[in-house]
Amino acid sequence: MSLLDILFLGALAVALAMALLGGTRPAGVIATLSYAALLAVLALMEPLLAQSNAAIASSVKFQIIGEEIGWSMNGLGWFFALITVAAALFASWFSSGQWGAVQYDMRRQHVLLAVNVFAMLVLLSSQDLLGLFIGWELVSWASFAMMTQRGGAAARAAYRYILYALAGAMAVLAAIVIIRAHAASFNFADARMAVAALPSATKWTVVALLTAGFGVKMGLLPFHLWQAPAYSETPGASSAFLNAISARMGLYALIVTLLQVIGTDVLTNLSVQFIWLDARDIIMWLAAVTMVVATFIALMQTDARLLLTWHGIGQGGYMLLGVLIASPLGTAGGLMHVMNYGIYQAALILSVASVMHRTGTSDLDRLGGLITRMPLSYVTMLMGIIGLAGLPPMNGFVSKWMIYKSLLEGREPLLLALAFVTTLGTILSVYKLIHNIFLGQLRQEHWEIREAPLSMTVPMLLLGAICFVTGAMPGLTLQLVDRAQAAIGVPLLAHHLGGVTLATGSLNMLWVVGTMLAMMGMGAVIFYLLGGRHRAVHQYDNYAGGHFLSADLRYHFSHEFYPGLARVIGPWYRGWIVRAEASLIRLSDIIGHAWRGSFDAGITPLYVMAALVAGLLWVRSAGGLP
Amino acid sequence: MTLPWPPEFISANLSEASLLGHAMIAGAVGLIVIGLYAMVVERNLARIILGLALIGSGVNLFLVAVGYRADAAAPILAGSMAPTAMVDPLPQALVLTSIVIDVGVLALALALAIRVHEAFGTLDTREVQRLIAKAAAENDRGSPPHRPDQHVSPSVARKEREKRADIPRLEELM
Amino acid sequence: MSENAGSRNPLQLRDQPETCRTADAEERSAWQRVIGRFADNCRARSLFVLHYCTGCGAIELPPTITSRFDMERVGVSPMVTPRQADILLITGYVALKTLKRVILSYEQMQAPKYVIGFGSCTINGGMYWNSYATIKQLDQYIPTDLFIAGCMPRPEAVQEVFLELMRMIDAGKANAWRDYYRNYDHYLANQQALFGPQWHTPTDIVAEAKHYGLMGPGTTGPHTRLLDQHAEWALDRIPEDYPERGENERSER
Amino acid sequence: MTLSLLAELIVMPLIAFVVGLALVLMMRRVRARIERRIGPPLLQPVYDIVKLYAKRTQVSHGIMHDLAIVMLLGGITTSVCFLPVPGLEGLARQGDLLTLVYLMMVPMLGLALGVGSCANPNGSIGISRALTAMLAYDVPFVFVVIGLAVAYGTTSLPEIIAHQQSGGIATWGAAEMPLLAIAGFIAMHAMLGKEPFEIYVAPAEIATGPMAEMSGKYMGALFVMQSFQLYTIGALYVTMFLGGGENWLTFLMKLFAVVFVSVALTNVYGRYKTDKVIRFMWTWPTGIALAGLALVMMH
Amino acid sequence: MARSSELLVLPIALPIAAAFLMPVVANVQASLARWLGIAVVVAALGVAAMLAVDIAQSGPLVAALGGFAPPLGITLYADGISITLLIALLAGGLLFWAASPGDNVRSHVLMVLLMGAGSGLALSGDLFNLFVFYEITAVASYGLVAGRGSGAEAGAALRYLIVGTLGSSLALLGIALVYASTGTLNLADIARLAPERLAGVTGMAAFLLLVLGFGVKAELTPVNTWVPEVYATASARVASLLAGIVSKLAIVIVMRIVVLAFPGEQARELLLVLGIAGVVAGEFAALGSATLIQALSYSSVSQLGLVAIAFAISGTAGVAAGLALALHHALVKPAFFMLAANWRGPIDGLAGAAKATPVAAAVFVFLALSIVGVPPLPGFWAKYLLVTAALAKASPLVLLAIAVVLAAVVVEAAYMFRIAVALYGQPAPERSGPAILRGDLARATLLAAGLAVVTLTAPAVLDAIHRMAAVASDRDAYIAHVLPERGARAALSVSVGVDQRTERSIP
Repeated sequence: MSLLDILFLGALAVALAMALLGGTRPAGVIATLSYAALLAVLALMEPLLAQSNAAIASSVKFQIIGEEIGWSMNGLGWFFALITVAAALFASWFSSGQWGAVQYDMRRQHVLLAVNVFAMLVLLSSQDLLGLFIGWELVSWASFAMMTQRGGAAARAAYRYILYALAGAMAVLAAIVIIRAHAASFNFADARMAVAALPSATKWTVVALLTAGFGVKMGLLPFHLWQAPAYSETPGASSAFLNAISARMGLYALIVTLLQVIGTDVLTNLSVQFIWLDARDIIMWLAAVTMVVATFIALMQTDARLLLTWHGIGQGGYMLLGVLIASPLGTAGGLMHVMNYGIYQAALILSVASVMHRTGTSDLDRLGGLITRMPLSYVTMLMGIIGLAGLPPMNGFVSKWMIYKSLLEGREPLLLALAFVTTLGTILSVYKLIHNIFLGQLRQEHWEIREAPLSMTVPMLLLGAICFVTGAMPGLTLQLVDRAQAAIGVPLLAHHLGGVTLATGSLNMLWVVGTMLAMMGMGAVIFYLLGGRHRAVHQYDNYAGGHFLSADLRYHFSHEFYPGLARVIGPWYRGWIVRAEASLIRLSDIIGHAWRGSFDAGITPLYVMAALVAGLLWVRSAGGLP
Repeated sequence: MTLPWPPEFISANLSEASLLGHAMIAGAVGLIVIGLYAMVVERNLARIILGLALIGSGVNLFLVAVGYRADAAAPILAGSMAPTAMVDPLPQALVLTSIVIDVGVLALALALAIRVHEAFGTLDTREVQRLIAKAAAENDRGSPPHRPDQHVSPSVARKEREKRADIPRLEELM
Repeated sequence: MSENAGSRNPLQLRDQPETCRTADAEERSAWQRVIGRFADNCRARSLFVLHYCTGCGAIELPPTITSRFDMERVGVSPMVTPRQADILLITGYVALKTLKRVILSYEQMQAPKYVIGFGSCTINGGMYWNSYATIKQLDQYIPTDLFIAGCMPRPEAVQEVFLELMRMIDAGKANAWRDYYRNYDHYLANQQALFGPQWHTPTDIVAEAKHYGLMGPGTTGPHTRLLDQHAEWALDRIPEDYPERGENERSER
Repeated sequence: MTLSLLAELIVMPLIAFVVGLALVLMMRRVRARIERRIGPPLLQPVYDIVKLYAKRTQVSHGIMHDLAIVMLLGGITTSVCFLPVPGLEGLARQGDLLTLVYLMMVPMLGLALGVGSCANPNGSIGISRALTAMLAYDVPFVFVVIGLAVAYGTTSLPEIIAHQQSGGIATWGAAEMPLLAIAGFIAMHAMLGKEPFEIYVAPAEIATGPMAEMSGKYMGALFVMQSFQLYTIGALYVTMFLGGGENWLTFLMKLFAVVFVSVALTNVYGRYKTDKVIRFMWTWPTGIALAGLALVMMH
Repeated sequence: MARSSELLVLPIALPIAAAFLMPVVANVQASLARWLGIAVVVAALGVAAMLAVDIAQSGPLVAALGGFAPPLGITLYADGISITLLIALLAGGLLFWAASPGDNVRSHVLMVLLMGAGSGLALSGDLFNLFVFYEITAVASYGLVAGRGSGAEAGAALRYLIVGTLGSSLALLGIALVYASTGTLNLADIARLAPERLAGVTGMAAFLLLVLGFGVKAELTPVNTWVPEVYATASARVASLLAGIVSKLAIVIVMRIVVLAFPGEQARELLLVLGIAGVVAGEFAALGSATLIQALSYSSVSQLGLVAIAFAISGTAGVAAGLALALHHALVKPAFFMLAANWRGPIDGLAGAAKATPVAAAVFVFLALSIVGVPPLPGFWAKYLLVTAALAKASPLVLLAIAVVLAAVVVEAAYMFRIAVALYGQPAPERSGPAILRGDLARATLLAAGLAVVTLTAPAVLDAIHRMAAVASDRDAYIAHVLPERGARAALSVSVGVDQRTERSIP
């Protein structure tokens, strides 16, 4: 029984335990401890993976229609598994106290979380294409179950998701079957050899199918429409889990297929004539466009959860960019961003969840001023948004910096510019987020709100703290990334605790963060020690051009927060993809109606006559006989 | 394009083209076409059943024609002597079977038609279809008609569905 | 051209500010006195003016500021919010409605703050002396450091007043703002006489006086007690009957 | 090495503050001269700051309001530390141009948070405009930075300076990449937040926007920040395009020259609306920067 | 070893004989007649089981009726597929016995008749015999659809009858053409002669007629128009039998005809086109269906379209895929109909069903997951086999078929999970979710459990299917089994014929 078996069994055991105990009070604590135990198992796997760079195999395997399916986890899967289990840990910690107590379906949430973890672990330990596909479908349906649990709008969003996911899965299936038709087995190695020998048109097909199929889960344009509503309609803790890691399964699968099975050399050799682009460039551009578009859609959202989930889509683009550059720096940056993103996004979602827990809404136009009531949630969100915006000293900055550097080294200035513009858009939208929720005027109905209980704030703050620590000491994360990089087969990136040293400009976060802290200390000295005492005043003691402010007067600038920008870029929000989707649905509706109308036994003789005439004509012409 | 006449198998089987052979084939095809035509254009179930009968007769005639040989005798074995050339006996056996089946089926059809007329007071196939759908809908525990979209345009159907709130509608869901 | 508001203020008869008040904690140590002196020096050389253009007097300010007289060369520059400003310059008649805003703006300014009444209207009502809608003496409602007489005063006069104010600040004599804290009850009484017993602003002057050690004998009184019944500044309480918007106007005589 | 870096941590902000005060003075004097005035006295920036700090009453709108000031001062001084100046470039080697670009956004975020917690809609509107303006001017600026990084093959600021100083004026960034230098100058000018890009302050309209609720030492800290900001932006431009400083004299000369041109230009403009700012920034400077980038890529 | 060929006739003869006997017996004692019918079917099932063991051990069985050696007499032929379908038919008949004890004996007779004729369809090795059994099956099913003879039932049955009889007339015409071309009706003999005689225009015309004829029961487009009306009107058990099993018998006949008599590419292309049309028509029509039963009817059409596509792919892989799809559908669709019988009315009205009967909703979701094709459920393996089989024959039409199949999965999920979402929705406040009959739920649960068992034993099941398909797709072996003395000659002529055929088919 290998460690991987223990991991699988552990995940299943959690699901079982939650099915039995999920409704009881200590369920959240039990789940949290179990995930901690799973994390420990993962930690035990690390030395094994580091020693031999080999995969840890599971002893479960079976044969079907001549194919052998087995599971083994390599460094890449291990890296993602680490994030998965950690995300589950924090999600169940968050729900272990008051938050879970007020949910009416906490047992189901616990079970589904465990099932999701199990499905993801299965996917992350796939060692061949068929196993990858099976794991992929498991993950898709598990997250469908998770998203749909609330019914109503959530069910609607989940339904949309599953259609997209299934369409993607079918594309993937087609690609896998094509590869299998040319390869000796489903093994990645065999598949790689087979792909290299394929004719160029088939290669294009395979690449397109795989990118589209797995891209659906990542929310790659134009398959992104499902993601934001689906993730944001899920209850808080589960939503944090989904946001942190679920969409990254698509990235994992893309890394496995594009980098390991197909290989960047094949991708770069697939060139399009006349536009100087190859397959890799096209996917990278797709990623970059996803990044920009999703971020600027996020900018226009008026719901905190939607805003964050739209950002999730955009951030996926960064990761894909970094990974596809396929240099040590790029892959390290991309993979590191997966982890960093998971941390700060979970913190942000949990923070919004605690705000929702107290206020009952996440509508950005109906909140404000909560900083005085929920300071800890505010601090979490502050750390989170600094990470999301990619500003120092949080971890998001380091991974983004590495991706930028790798884009520079790969001489992709336009992609880099798009990445920068995305960051700018992110800063704008996260400020809107924190401003509209926590800053500004406190509404009268939120006067008596209290901070969320410790069971919620502690995991949140811990995530925020991790965000800061891994920002100041990126070497910690980079060590984990090493395992994944080794598994992909990319040369390892030389790094130290503070960052990386490169000939073309280095980054030492220890000094950057140290300087920031020192300078802020100096700022604190200048501010607090010099000058007169300050006194906090009531929020209505505010300069409003001589106007008297009062509770019934909304004096919080929140709706349409960026009017100037909206005037310029507003006309670009045409909703082309939404409309394309809607017309597709209309079309299928009309076709369906027509077909249903055609099912009338009274018309059958006519059909038969037509079929006979057409068939006989076809028989004659195709038969080639006189 | 040349007409496929006479068919390949006929020219193979009919050693010399006989008028009767041609007439039988033409008659069979004619009967089938007339029957099909009747089934396509008629809406009265009785007439449709008649069309069905015509097709059946046409097919039977065709079967007989398949076994026909212009210069052969009937396949009757008198004693131990066999005629030198016989009409193929098998199709005739088949036709007998087929006729029996046809009779049974047509009887069943007419019986059902009578039952339909008793129940609905009409034999118009479209009317019958409508009444069947209505009856099936009423069967569904008095719920509203379950095929609103069979008789109205898609947009009207959609609007009807939109009236029922809180149930995921297709266009909303996708 | 300029007059010291102190001699005109009936309050001065009751309360002699320079002699009777207890020294602040900072003023006891020599180091603090040095710092205070340096600060006064800088205060005098850097004056941000909020010109509250209530009437026609505003027309005299552009020449004062621009190249002819260039107030910036002595460190005077315009500012747009009371939070940033040192000087509240009331340029003309003050209607009742305007007075509410004037008081609010004044209370939102950071001490040390100075008020200059510009033109006759602020001194005695000027040509509006018999209007039912204007106040006659600005310093009944907010303490005024200096007045500029005339209708209109010339830019030279404005300049002169600024220079005079700078001299006073440098000498530590421009202390009318302290009077507002120390005799808040009196000012509030005058304000309430105009606007009714429910009158209040969002600024909690008494708490401010307590916080900064500016309490005086007249800071609290019957009128501030009245205030406690109507105004709720506490951050953590929902006021049961917080005034609706426009209630101030409705309570006006 | 650590010791010298720590020394830099102390020295660089001090120098920057003093130089920054001088730059503020120059800015106000230049403006006065163009308006045919005399302008403020020599120590006016100091008087202003001291006066603001010496206010007896200080209005705070909560802890975040205070912390934001700390964040703002800390952020701007951190970027000062990561800007190489003659003799002091140890810290600059711990980060690079990209780091600096991001560090320069930290004070903006700090200001935004502080203004937000004031609950003053004028402030929020101002911040909304300021962030929008940032999005506007950072687009051409990003192209400039990328072009520079591609051209020099490095993002290390000391390396960039060394490269520029290798062949006199001919190897200055401005000489080698004039298009990028022009675009960079416009972007840098916008970063200063002066006319015509000062819609987010708009005193008569939204009461100085972000500063509306800033009083006393809060305002004083903003004055301090302004001096740092002038220094940072000027020095960054000098580093990027004017060969940095061979020594302190030339460095300061270049720095003052750059800021002088910028503040002088300020006086001849009115004010753009927010959407105008974006449209302008995304057309002319961005176009020029793209052309410059294309030239760089072709080399 | 003694083969049990003689037993082959029993599953056909016993029920048919019983069917004629039952009315007589009923005159004496009604309940006795009913029990006689059931007993006969049970006996036939026992015989079928014995046959299955024999076939699994030592290959296909051939029986010549009346002692005439093939090709002269009527032959019965049973291989793995036939016997599987036979067992499915008889077991399904017992499970969905479409007559309740209180019913008139007539409906019992019809059920027994359906069993007998269906067995004939599964076992017959003679083309005309097939036609006869086909007609008897059809008549029995018309009678069952007519049920107790309400107006709607009679109307639906009549409209079904008209389409069905038109179809059988076409099939008979096709048989006549085949006979005219080959001079024989024995499938093995036809197979032997097919490459020479049936490759031409006449042969193709015959194929067209046969496919259209047998396609009525096999729910092939365009002769499947009766499907929604009949399934919505008839009782759920009849619908289960027709959609689940009888349609499989018919489509397997089509497969046999394709494999044995029309091995050329043209016939396969024709079947492929019909299959694609069926998938497209069924899926799209199901997409906006108003009721559950309607959606299931259209889904049945599309599933049989999938089977047709699979059978249109030459070689063992195609047959295996088709067989897997057909058997899967035979297992799943009756269970669906059992649920749908209780969940009538508009789909929107089903809200709260999950709360009322959680097991039923869970079964529904499980079945839906399988029919959509989610690994590791059997439906996935069936579709996987289809796609892999199709991809090996990469012609443009086949590629189109693959695209259609994959797209169909999405559409299928769209309507299936629209229903599932509705089931789990909140019911309107004043009403509770629909209840469900215990018997129906038990049957559905039983089938779902069977599906679960298949899921767990998937490797073994797929192996068995492959073995059966290998036998069924081997034309030469069929000829050799039925016509042992002519086997060698047949093989020779076949190979020559194939050569000629391929040469001719190249344009």
